[in-house]
Amino acid sequence: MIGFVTSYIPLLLKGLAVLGFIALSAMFLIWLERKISAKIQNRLGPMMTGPHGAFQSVADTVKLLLKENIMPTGADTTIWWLAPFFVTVPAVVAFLCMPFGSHFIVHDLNVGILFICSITSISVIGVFMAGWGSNNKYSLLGGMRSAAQIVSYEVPLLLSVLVVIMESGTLSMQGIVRAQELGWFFLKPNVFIAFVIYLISATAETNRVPFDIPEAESELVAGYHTEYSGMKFAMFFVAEYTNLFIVSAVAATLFLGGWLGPFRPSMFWFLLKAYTIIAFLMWIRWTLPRVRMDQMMGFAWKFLVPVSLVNVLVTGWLLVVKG
Amino acid sequence: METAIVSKSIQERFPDAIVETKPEWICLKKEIFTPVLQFLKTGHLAFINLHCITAVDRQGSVEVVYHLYSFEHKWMLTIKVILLDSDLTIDSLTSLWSAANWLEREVFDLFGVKFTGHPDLRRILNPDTWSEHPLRKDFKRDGFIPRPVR
Amino acid sequence: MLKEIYQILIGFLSILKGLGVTWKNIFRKPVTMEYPLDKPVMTAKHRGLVDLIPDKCIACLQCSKICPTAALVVSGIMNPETKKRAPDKFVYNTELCCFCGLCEEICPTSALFMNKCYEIACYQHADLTPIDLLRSNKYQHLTSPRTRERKK
Amino acid sequence: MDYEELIINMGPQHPSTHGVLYLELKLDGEIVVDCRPNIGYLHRSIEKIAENRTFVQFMPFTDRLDYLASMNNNLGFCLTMEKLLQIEAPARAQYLRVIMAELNRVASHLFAVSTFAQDLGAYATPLFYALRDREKIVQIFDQICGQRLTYNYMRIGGVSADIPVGVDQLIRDFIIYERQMMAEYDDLLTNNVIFRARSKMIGVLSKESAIDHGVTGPNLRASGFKWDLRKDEPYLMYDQFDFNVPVGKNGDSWDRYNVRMLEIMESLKIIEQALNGLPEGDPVAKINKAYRPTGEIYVRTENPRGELGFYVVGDGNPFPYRLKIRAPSFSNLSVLTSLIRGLNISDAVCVLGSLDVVMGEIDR
Repeated sequence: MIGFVTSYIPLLLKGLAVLGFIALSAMFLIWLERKISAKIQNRLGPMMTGPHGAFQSVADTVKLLLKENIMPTGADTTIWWLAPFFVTVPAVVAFLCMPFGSHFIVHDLNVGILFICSITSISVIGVFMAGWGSNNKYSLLGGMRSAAQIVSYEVPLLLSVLVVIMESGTLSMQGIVRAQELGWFFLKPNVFIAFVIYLISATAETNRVPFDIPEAESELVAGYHTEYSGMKFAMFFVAEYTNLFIVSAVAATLFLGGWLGPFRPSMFWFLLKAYTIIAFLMWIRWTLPRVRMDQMMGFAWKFLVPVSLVNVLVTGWLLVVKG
Repeated sequence: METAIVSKSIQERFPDAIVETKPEWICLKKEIFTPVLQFLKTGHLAFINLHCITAVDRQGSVEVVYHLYSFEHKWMLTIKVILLDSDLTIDSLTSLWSAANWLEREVFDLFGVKFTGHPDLRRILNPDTWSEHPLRKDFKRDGFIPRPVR
Repeated sequence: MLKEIYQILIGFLSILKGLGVTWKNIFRKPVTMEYPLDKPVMTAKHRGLVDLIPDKCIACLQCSKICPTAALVVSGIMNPETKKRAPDKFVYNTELCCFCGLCEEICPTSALFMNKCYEIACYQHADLTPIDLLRSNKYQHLTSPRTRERKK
Repeated sequence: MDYEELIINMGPQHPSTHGVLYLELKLDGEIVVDCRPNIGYLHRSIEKIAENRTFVQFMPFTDRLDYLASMNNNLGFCLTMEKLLQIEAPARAQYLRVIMAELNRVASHLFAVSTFAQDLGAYATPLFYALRDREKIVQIFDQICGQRLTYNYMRIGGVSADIPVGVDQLIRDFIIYERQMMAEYDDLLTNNVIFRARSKMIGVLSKESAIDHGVTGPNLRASGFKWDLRKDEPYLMYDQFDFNVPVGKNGDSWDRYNVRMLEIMESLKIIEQALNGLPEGDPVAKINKAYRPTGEIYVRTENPRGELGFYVVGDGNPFPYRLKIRAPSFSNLSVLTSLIRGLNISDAVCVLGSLDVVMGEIDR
């Protein structure tokens, strides 16, 4: 009995540490996004709350906590109430096998990358529940659009991940990172193409410009989370930024050699790479216009999927020839 | 390009259509009004652009004013039709120019002139349930800011 | 098939150029200012609230006649000793005023001018309407001084 | 399988209806089956107010028509009254009017172009860049006439104030600065592949249908019809400046956007020439309350959104007997229904943004 309990204590502590990290990183990302967009648009961004608006995110969360939870009349109560959990829980659980450092990992599953990709695709059910449950035309349209989008961009995402798995030979995240000790994967041309495809489909997965059709302000006002307020809206918000972190962390691990770096504190390198990719995605968000629904689908099926299939073929052929 | 030339060419085609010709505008009879405008649009004068339709309430009759423009001759023609207060109806021009659709709805909304043959004649600016026509001279509201004191 | 590939390459190039523009803007100085701490100073000709120099006014009622929205209510009496007309009532209604500047232009003795105050919001409706320009504390609802130099 | 169409109320408060416009969209899935625009939410009956104001008092109301281009509205009303009263403004005043009108055209087009980009999803960045440039123009206007949006600058027979000393240098610096910025907008928007994909061949307006609906201004020129009042019926010394009129090829949303971008460059040219040729003299016109015109007049000017017409009927009183304002956006909007039938909802927003309508002058 003691053995059973003691083996869980470290896992519990690591879990709490990860939860703390998620909350902190979500708040930091919200602040970072506002600062980057301010910089790009020659603005100051939040300045009032603390030096350079440092506590802006804290103020936001407190505001959202105090906001009243309004339930739209005629809403499908259980579905509407459950939707935020279906979106947030997968985002948190995906941190189970995220390689923060050589020893900083909650539990190194040997099917690490497969676990992360499958867990993060559960959130589409939550988005669809939110769309349907809110009994509002705009949310319904938003929900349907995002379901189609996430499903159709799952395929190129997985194909580009497949290329990395073929190169590294293992599914476990630590294994992939250790396989890149000779040279980071994205230096190889065919894996670089997979990296570009991964980034494009990652922006689509996290509903960010140029694929933010579900919450297109100019058409559907606010898409699927129109009817949410207070803490429920905060959960959607945190889930969105946590998804963004997961996607860039996986990109950093798969293509930029995770926590590999010249000097010791391996966690520093992992966070540095993850946050540079996040900054790049934010930079894209404040530059490009939005793609239309059918163009987005066409781009996924007619361009991304064939190119990634060919890429998998070429990688396979290269591996066989080089042996 | 003068009003006289236009009124002469109308005179040849429709002898009794013109009521009065002034250097600025031509006043037409209400009865044979659409054929004349049909001729103005499709004829050699080529008034293909209906620039504006408006109305002036002359306290007893309403003058419906049409401004037509011809790109070829680069000239603006003003056509007037006098409608007595008793029957404020005139043929609609939506068959000739689709610009007339909204312009006529506005004149109906503000003056109460009914355009026969208009596909969708209802108020455009004011709520449909309102019965009065604001731009008539007899439309008075006490809360309205009176004329500035002399 | 080649044309497709060419189109997509051009597309990526144009996206990179767009990113280049935003990259250039990252290093430009911000143009916004932190309003409550750092108030802008209005230009010399700015048309703010209507203001009055009471002794210069000869109550000729020109301003109240020209005002398009009848925002100025003025009445004057002939002062027997000084043989000059003086205003005994000069009420300014900020709610109706459209800041067109016609009164300032038409005032023969330039007693009436538009000051540089742009913070005219207030909490009660009564503060806005009957502002008596003859008294000294004309705009009682204005907390901040009417013009303030830039902080930095 | 019978299906019941989804009716979506877009407006009157909606992020992309450019003001209080209420579109009743009948949707089949995402495709717009029918659209009924309802206007009138901003109807202040300016024409009834005009019958109670003298001509000088009516000038501030013209600012409130197309509130993004108040100088051009002032100009339209001034020219109408001067023609009715046979008054000739001094040369310097006419040059000043050209400079102000063209500066306001640049500011208005900057606004139109960036809100169009915002409707296509380029969230806020092009809008903030355009507002940053427009702020420079607005500050120039603030120095000249004292207000930032409703200028009430022009008077019948001249202008209300001469240009202060340092301001023409400010305008010249702005022109140089704006030309660099326009090159950046081209990289950011015009040549962007997603921007083109979203607006090419969307809401194609043919030349005949445009003329038939009374569409004027950049929307008409984008449909391939070379017609600009400043060029074809020159008023106010526009014939002394050389500038060309940009024309679009196939009348789609991208062409309407591109025509406005090219027009900004042309207006900058006009401002430069007008500034160089600014004659001496006193442009200021005193307020004259004794105008009692008789007769009627209809004068049109080229506004950033189309041809603004003033029809004034005077009967010897200091107040107009009837004053009709022919708003360009009114006819431009009437084309919307025929353009967006069959498009999906995000293209309907794109077409509405490309028509660039302002509710102030539609509802009057």
